Amino acid sequence: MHDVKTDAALDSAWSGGASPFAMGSKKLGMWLFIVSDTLTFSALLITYTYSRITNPDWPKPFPMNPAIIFSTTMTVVLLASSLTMVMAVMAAQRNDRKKTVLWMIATMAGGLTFMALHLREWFHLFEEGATITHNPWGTPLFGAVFFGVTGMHMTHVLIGVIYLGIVATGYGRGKFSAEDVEVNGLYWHFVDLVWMFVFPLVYLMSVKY
Amino acid sequence: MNDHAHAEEAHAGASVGTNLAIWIGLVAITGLEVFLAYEELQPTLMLTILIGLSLVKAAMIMSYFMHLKFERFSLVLWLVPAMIFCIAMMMIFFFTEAYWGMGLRPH
Amino acid sequence: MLRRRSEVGSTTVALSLAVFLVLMTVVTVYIFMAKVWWFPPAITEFGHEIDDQFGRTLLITGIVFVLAQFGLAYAVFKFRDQGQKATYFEGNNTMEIVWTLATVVLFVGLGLYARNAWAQVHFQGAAEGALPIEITAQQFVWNFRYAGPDGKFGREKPELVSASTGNPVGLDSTDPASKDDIVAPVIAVPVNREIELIIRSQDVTHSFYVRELRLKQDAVPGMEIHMHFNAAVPGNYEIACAELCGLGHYRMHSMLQVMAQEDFDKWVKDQEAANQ
Amino acid sequence: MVTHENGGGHGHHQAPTGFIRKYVFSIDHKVIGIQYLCLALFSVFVGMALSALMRLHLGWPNAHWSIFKGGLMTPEQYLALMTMHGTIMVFMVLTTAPQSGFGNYFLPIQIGAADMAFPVLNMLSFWTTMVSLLVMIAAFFVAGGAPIGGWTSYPPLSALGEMAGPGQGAGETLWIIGLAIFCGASLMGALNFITTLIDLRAKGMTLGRLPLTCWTWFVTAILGLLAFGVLLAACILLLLDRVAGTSFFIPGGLVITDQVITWHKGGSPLLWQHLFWFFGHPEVYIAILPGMGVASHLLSTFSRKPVFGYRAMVGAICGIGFLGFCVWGHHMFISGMSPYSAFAFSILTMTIGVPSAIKTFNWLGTLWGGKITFNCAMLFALGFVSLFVSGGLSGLFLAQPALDLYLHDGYFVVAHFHLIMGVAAIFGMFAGLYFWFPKMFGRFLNEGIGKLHFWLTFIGVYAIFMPMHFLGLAGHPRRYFDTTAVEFLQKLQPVHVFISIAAFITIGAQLIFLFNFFYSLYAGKECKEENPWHATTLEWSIPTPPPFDNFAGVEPVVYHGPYEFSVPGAADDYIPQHLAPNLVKKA
Repeated sequence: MHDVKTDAALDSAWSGGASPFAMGSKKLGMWLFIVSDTLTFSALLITYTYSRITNPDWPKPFPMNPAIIFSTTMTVVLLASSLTMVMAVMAAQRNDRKKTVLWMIATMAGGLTFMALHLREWFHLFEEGATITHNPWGTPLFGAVFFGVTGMHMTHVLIGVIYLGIVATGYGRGKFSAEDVEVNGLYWHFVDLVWMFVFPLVYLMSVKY
Repeated sequence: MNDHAHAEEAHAGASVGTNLAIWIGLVAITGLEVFLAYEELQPTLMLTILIGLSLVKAAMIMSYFMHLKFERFSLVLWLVPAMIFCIAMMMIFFFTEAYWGMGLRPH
Repeated sequence: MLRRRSEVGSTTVALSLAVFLVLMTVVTVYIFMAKVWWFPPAITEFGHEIDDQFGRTLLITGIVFVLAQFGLAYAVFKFRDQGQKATYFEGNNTMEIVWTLATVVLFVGLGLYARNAWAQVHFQGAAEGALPIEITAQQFVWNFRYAGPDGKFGREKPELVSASTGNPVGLDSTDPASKDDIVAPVIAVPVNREIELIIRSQDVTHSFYVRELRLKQDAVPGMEIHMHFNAAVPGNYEIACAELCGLGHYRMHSMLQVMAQEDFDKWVKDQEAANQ
Repeated sequence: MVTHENGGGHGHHQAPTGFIRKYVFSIDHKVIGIQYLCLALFSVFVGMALSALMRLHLGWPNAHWSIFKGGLMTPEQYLALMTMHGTIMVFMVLTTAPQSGFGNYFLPIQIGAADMAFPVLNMLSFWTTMVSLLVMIAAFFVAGGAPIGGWTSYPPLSALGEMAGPGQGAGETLWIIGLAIFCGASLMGALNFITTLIDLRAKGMTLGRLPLTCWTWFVTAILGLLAFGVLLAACILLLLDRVAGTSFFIPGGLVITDQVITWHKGGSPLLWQHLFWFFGHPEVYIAILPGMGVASHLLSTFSRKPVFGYRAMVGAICGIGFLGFCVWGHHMFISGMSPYSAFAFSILTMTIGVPSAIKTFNWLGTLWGGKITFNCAMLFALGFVSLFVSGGLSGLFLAQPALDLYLHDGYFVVAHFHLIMGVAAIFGMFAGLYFWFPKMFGRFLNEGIGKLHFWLTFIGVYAIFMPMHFLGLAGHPRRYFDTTAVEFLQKLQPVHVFISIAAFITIGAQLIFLFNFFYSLYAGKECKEENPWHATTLEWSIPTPPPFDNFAGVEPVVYHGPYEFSVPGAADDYIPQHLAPNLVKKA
């Protein structure tokens, strides 16, 4: 590593004194969290697929009405909340604090609606006799996987709503920056993204014809 | 004080219209998925199609909503492959193992 | 340096370190060569193949071990601080490429070479006409089941398992095929006969391990894992459990008895009589 | 210039004044590093005490000790000691000290940053680790005692609860909860490390000028980020199996002591093994990589030579990290996995020997033609190289599934992993501690006591672990409470006695170290210089001990590679990284 190379090297983004990805540390940190959380969810979904391969009597209990209609609605609601989050981030970048907070409240409302619908769906399943350990249709692992994976996802949604609440309040009062809103947005979109895999794998692959 | 520095550099994102279009696309793909679910396809084929569509959706969310399309490209080169490699390793071996284990079930 | 080390002090430490490394290497190599503690003699053809592959690996790793430790010993002694100036070099690409390629060839080659032995036990099934024996592990005993004259294993039911009343594997007496099944706490096999083991577990993971066969296989609940061997030397060999299975893991012990065909026939008769 | 409002920037935060903010809930990476080191020091002595008890029992299994009625311990107590020894050593010592301890303290300084990227997250990660340690240790004090399932905790033994044995009830549950908390703590730490290294490097600190210590901390953090996420999922699933009655890892039709288990069915015990080892193998490199970094760093510094083949070293570190995710199946050759996967894993595992060999050759190349001083730090670094070779080569046996059929789950494996990821990694830590102690505390560790410590430890560990290879060759299975039930094991008893005696001497040597540590902390020779070792990296450019914000608000600029020793034409035999080229004295 001699000084001959020095000057050319110093111009590159990786030569120190700069963030090479041109993003703040918080944003990079959130991306890294997302990478690791993706692996957690992948492990869960791979466990689901593994269990399904090894249990040929896997039930297919979801009829169009109510399960698929419900879950499709949930998907659209979650996607909509992602869109409102995008709007919030864009507003924050224009430094429009009021609009940002409003869009974030809309996002929280989307998240809460998603959770309400999801819990409604859960209770419906409980009524039919499906719990984490038992279900009337087939291998007991179905309930374990279903409630395990969706429960984990719902925990993320809940954390996301709380996180949104904190950032919205803080941003409204001028304590947080636009970057904080953007980082919060990354988390929220990630929760949405995970659902894009949970929905087809857990629901659509178990449709009752 | 550094908000501005970031804001100038990184926030040449998509317009509201583009984001809305992406959103409509996502909803449309979801609809397609639900439709496919009722087509009684052979499970492996259906799984492949569903996962394929989900990956498209994930790519759309990551590129536009999560802004990855507008970040430095090296971020994509750096982060995503490591993660995908791990997931791929798990899928290759875990699923081989699942099928192998099926062959060893008690009669 | 903080404290100007005297040449003598540096030499003493360098020499001690070099001498220790050489001594440690020599003693280790000696114990490996003298085979003071070693494998018991193998009783299968596969076992001999394993021993040969072990020898090849030992030779290669042994050479690397001796060269590396002696090299380290030489370097610490030869280049100790005697007030000289260190020679400046940052590396040597040719050397890097040479030793990278050399280790790739050596290590991967060794791995590929071992394929044959692995294929014998695991890619190939048992030979035609093998005698099937079912092994059921439970905390902390081994049960061995023979199909009996009809050559069929009878039905088993978990709810019938009762170690205390002498039905450790849960044989279902309503199934005619299970009438003549023999269940024994030790495994007897005829010499020079291909044996197929069907290894299972009732509760937790155990591991079937016979040193002289050079075989070890986990008994996993919910799986039936097949193994095969052909023992050539009569004798009694110990079976130990090799996978932690609970507090009695260390005393989960049984015997493999390799005997002549006529002794085996007699053993089977005795077992049948005892089972009546 | 990019500044960072969230901590890592220069001159942004003030030194705290109160005791609690300064020493307990501190957000200063140096204090957190020392907290991690203290946690590891406590844990290593706990883990060592457990191993002392085990060795006492294994050496003289039938002795009647007047102070212990009815023998020293029961089988379940032995297994509990073994499980907790493994867990505490792997997670609380090998994962915390080299990475979170030294890494926290020196990574920001070596790259020229004032702190980590997320100081509060850093504090949180330490205290979460602390909670996890407390939860795990609590397992000793609940009904049934600590778990007996080993640090790998294979189900169904670990999933069935009390019926599987004592300690498998509340103890095992606490163990899993503790491990899950630890996953969270490690993830926080890992993303902090990666962000810090990417964003907070000082001007001129290109990737090619990173000290190798930083490279290893960086790659280790990436491994942690990817691996702990998977372990977290596995822990959640195992916990569900235990407390919610699910059956992810439990197949149907189990019978335990004549009782049929009807409430579990459909799961696969091998799934846990896959998930666990997908984490578990990278974990091995998490433990050893920082040690490799420290060894490379010290070999270069104390032989006054640049690291031989810096690029090859970086390549080998990355190669080991990458291959670390491709080889987990070699822990499962006899588990009933597909033999075809096993063969693939075997070849990949043999491949990982290549970057390891590159490192060894390059270490020898670094020493070659040098001017070696033998202080304690260097002695431990040299010991590291020797142990790394000895421990690594036995991996070539275990990587071949056919040979593994004989050696698996025996003392050969115990010898292998103790030498390489136990003792070698700990030698890396000792080397780092003797090297950085003066910078951290302003006093030197006593060299005389240190040399005694080194020699007793170095000879001791070889005397403990070399003979274990021979126990393994004789077929001795591991995790055996005693050898009475198996005939061929009884004649191996003298080896156990020898190992136990060697272990006690080695443990005694660690008490000498403990004395040295506290003695030197208060009465050691003072170090007032910035750069007592004449080393090149940035931590030696700041006062001893470093001030709160490391560089006093002045961002350093880096002009040189990390190992510019004995450069021809320079007057001194070292050129610090921050020294402007026009200030380098000509010979």
